[in-house]
Amino acid sequence: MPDLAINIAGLHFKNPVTTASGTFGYGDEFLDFIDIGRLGGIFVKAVTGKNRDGNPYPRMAETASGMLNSVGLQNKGVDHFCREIYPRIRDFNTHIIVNVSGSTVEEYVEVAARINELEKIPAIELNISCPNVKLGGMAFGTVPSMAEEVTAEVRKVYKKVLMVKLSPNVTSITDLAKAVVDGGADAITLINTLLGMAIDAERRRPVLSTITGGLSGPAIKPIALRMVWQVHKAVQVPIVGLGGIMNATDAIEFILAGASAIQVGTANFIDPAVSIKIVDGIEAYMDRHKINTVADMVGALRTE
Amino acid sequence: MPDLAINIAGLHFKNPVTTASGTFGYGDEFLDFIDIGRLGGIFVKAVTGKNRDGNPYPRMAETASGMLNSVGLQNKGVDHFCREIYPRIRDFNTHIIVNVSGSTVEEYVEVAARINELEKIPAIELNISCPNVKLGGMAFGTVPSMAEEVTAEVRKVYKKVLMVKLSPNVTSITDLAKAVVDGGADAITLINTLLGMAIDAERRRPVLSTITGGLSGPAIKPIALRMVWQVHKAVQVPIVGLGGIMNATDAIEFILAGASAIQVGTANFIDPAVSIKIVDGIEAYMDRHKINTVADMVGALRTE
Amino acid sequence: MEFKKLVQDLQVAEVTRLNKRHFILDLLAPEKLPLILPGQFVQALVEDSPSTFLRRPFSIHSVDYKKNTLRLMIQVKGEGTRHLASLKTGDHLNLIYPLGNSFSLPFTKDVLLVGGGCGVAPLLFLAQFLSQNNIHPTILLGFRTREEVSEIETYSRYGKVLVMTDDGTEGEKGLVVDHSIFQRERLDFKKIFCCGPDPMMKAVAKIARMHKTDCEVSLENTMACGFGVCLCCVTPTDKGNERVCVEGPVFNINRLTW
Amino acid sequence: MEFKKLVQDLQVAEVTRLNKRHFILDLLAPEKLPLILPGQFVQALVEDSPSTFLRRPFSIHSVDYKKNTLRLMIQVKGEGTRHLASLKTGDHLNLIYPLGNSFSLPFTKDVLLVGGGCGVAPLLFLAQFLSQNNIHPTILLGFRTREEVSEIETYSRYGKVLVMTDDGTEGEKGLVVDHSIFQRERLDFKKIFCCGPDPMMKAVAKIARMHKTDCEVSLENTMACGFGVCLCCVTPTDKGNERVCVEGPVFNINRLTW
Ligand SMILES: Cc1cc2nc3c(=O)[nH]c(=O)nc-3n(C[C@H](O)[C@H](O)[C@H](O)COP(=O)(O)OP(=O)(O)OC[C@H]3O[C@@H](n4cnc5c(N)ncnc54)[C@H](O)[C@@H]3O)c2cc1C
Ligand SMILES: Cc1cc2nc3c(=O)[nH]c(=O)nc-3n(C[C@H](O)[C@H](O)[C@H](O)COP(=O)(O)OP(=O)(O)OC[C@H]3O[C@@H](n4cnc5c(N)ncnc54)[C@H](O)[C@@H]3O)c2cc1C
Ligand SMILES: Cc1cc2nc3c(=O)[nH]c(=O)nc-3n(C[C@H](O)[C@H](O)[C@H](O)COP(=O)(O)O)c2cc1C
Ligand SMILES: Cc1cc2nc3c(=O)[nH]c(=O)nc-3n(C[C@H](O)[C@H](O)[C@H](O)COP(=O)(O)O)c2cc1C
Ligand code: FES
Ligand code: FES
Repeated sequence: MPDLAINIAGLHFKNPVTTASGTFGYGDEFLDFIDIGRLGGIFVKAVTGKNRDGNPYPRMAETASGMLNSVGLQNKGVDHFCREIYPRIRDFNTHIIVNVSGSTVEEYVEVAARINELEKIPAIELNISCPNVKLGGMAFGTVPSMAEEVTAEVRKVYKKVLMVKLSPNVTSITDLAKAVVDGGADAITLINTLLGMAIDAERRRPVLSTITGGLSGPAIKPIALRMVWQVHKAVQVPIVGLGGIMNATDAIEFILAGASAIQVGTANFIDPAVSIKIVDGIEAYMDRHKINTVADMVGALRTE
Repeated sequence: MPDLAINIAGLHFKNPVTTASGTFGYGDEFLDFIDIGRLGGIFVKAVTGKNRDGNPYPRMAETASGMLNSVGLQNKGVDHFCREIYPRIRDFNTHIIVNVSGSTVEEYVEVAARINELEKIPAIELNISCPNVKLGGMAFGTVPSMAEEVTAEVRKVYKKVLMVKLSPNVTSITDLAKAVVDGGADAITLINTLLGMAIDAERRRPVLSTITGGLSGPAIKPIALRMVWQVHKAVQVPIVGLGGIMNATDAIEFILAGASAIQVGTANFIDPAVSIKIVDGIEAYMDRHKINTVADMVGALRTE
Repeated sequence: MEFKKLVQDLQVAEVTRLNKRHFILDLLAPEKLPLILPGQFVQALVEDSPSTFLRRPFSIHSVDYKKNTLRLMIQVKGEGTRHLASLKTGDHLNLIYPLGNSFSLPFTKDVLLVGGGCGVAPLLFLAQFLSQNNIHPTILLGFRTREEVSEIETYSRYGKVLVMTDDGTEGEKGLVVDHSIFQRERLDFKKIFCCGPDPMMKAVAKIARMHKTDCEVSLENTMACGFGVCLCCVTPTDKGNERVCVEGPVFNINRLTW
Repeated sequence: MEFKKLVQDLQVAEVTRLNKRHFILDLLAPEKLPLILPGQFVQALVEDSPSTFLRRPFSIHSVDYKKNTLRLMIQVKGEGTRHLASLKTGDHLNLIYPLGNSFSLPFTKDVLLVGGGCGVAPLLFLAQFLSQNNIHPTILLGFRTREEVSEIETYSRYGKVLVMTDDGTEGEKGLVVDHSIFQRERLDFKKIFCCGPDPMMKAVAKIARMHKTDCEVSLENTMACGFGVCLCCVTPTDKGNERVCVEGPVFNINRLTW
């Protein structure tokens, strides 16, 4: 029996399969579909300092093997999260990791400090990459010095595992990765959505209210895999990989490229039970290939 | 009857439909399938200073709604092009535009100068974006100052229409666009392939001999459209748009986003006659929407 | 019976073509159906279609607990619905269901249902439900043309049916809001349930407001998940941006910004 | 007859299942077939498969100019071939054809054809062609197991057939290169045509070299276009990287770096 457990920056995950922020709600929406306790972890929807309404409708466009979204960090703010949502989800039998977003360094720090107090949240994921917010969001994730700064400031107040999620909309993903490691990141999540656009030719209008939005789904998998591979060679911290993972084979590709864990995102919309199927599929693969631990697969791509 | 003709940097195209470099050979491979004279133009395969063997096999991987290639500028060099290929294709009843590549500024200048002498070639497309060549190729297209320099140097020797094709693998496509306009580009082609990677999980190996390669096809269309839209708002020169165009609706989306002409790339592999269908489809669309000239559609996206 | 969302392969028990653009699928569940309320919908997986990546939402047209089947009424619009139209008896269709809230049971017997286009779909199930509760609504249905008028007999079992066509080839001519029942000084109804294209629902809502008549509408929206996690399907309400797939699709017009 | 490449919808005239993994498609052309040579292939468009973006190459298994049909023999490997396996009589399949070069007409009558797996496909057409030119080759076919041994009667019309199976359940046991015809001091053949998995072709090429026997192989390769424009399918030859889809798929082993 292969052992699916994996250690990421000192945190023990029962398996490498987690779910991506913004695609899994707060987890409880999935209780009808799966046994959440079988997941390695859950990355919940972005939390910001104050309530945000997000962007106007329409917020979604289907594209070839993918979708664009411009939800825009809709959430009720960190207070509401701590008071209303945390008590509801704190006792899930899996790691709950909070995706922390903001428009200013101060907002990131404020949210991170509040989440730091929540006993059952073992880690946060700093979202410096969401392309939908005009103020800040984009810039933090595309300029290494700013990425380093926000990471370092959050590091001062956040005492548990600090993950930073990078934007793929950059010339050099390794420069960003190095910057956040220098800032004190314990792990790196790769990738957020790619900035894209959809047009309704008949109406001669953009499909999204925001004109551009974030591209996710299998369409972006080749780009995500490439970035995981590049960053794996460039930095020492563990990587959480995602982008278009639809099944166990995709997940294994990310692990071979260098990811210690993976997140299932858009695929949850198409099959709400897919994350559990991926857990089972990874186990079957390890069985078949006689691999004992996930760590043995991480970055084990043969390139000689 | 709508008029499909369009003027790009002083060059008259009978319609906005052209074919992308590297996906249409030198045009003659398509003589069995289509009447080449019905196309606005043909962008032929990259030409470099000397013969290049390209990368080892395997050079191709299929991905979700797309493909990766790592052909790597295989061609017999500019001498061979001028002697053997040019005479064969010079009398096609459409614009033949040469995609010029190189590893050094000198190589670009040398090739451009040679092509400048060919009477029936009205324009070149400077490929500063091919992600497959280790030396140079990548850097030119991702650093604005280098992009400007190579454009300016070529501008000195090239007297006809100078187009520059940009790489999408950058943080700010508008910075690159402005740089090549400053360097003297008459038009901008957007986009080349996105850097991606494919892994064979069973063999635990990269699919491509070069590990990473260039992603093309419908998967990248949302990103390409976004870049065309951004650059259209940022610079004054005409744009040639491409990336995942499979049919007339896709082509019209690019024109609405700001492209004066479009290129059909990977789609040629799936249907060698698709470019002509796109010409017909654009005409039908213009008829239906009572649009008289292509210029009336360029950038005509309604965003108010 | 349990309130629980399922992801399930249902078997196509019957396909009925209503006209060129509309068809009905009767789907047999592999296990006992959960409790389903009128107004709820399914998210259908379109397999073997290269251009259909996300699921497609369809209202539940009716439910037969005895046969353990549910029925969808589908209008062919694009690639996804075209593929569904090619399903045959014995094929399988994967659904997430039942999703969304439901129409509310009215405190009056003077009930009007108004539907247009594929928006008529949830009204059949609602009419059945109302008639089980001894309410026999008036059902006003709008179609493009005579050819598309269908299922009138079925609806007639549960209430009085009024038909309108855009071109007047059957029933009254015009849009549903042009119907003579709306032209009187006082409206005969104390509750309106409406489902159809946005402009139609807005027009009906306007009339309801004018007459101070209670009115619920079932909103369409572009959905990615259908079960509340993506936040792609919001509509502005008195509580901010709410999810059409969870807090809706049925909203009282008082809560909308219309 | 013209040498011209076509993009055409052909109608499935007949589907024959050979065994669990292999099937034959007979395809009727809408117009008079062009001239097709043995070794040439088609690029087939797989519709309705979300994960199959590019066309799939298949050798032409045989041609019947009278019926105006061509035949493909396909092994189910992944999504694309699985979809093709579900085609039924009357369905259409879009092909680009005929593509590639061809086997050469040999200057000897002592000809051996060697095929393994789905690599046997072009050899039937070649055998027909040879026998029309009064050459009756020996045909050595390798299969995994008895269950997959098929079409032996068809091949037998054109030459003497030898069968090998990996597990020895029919014919000799082992890989084709283990066959007794290769174990003699002198090889009885002056020309070998070979098609199959790379390792098999390389092993046959080695034997051919040893005996200084002329040998042509038909290479497999991953192809994007199939007609020479993408440069994805190259193989190193004495002239540098050459396109398998245009300069091949058939190469004389002397030209390869093997
Ligand atoms: C809660 C809900 C219940 C529905 N119930 C039914 C039903 O019972 N019967 C029925 O036939 N249809 C119903 N619809 C609409 C149905 O979901 C769409 O027609 C279908 O998804 C179109 O899929 P397609 O692939 O055929 O078209 P696509 O190719 O996706 O789109 C074709 C055209 O329709 C437009 N479109 C697609 N989806 C929607 C949408 N959700 N809202 C508005 N415009 C859209 C697109 O912009 C495009 O112009 C319902 C929608 C919702 C949200
Ligand atoms: C010139 C030529 C002629 C061919 N003739 C025939 C024929 O007559 N009959 C037949 O059954 N097959 C033939 N093939 C092979 C056939 O093209 C592949 O089996 C088919 O494309 C697989 O498609 P798929 O979608 O089912 O598999 P995929 O899902 O694409 O792939 C399944 C597995 O097969 C491997 N694979 C896919 N394509 C190839 C390839 N071209 N070469 C090597 N490995 C590959 C993949 O790496 C993967 O591991 C030929 C190939 C070429 C290049
Ligand atoms: C509807 C939607 C909402 C998202 N919201 C967030 C978010 O709040 N925070 C975040 O870091 N990423 C968010 N993402 C990005 C995903 O977490 C993920 O990085 C991206 O979708 C790529 O993975 P995928 O292709 O598997 O979906 C969102 C994605 C989608 C589709
Ligand atoms: C096989 C292949 C070879 C290519 N070769 C070149 C090239 O030589 N020069 C170049 O500028 N672009 C080259 N490209 C990029 C295309 O011209 C085009 O920019 C890209 O494929 C995106 O368009 P598409 O999605 O329509 O294919 C190549 C693309 C492919 C798929
Ligand atoms: S469709 Fe995802 S929240 Fe409604
Ligand atoms: S497959 Fe494109 S050149 Fe051979």
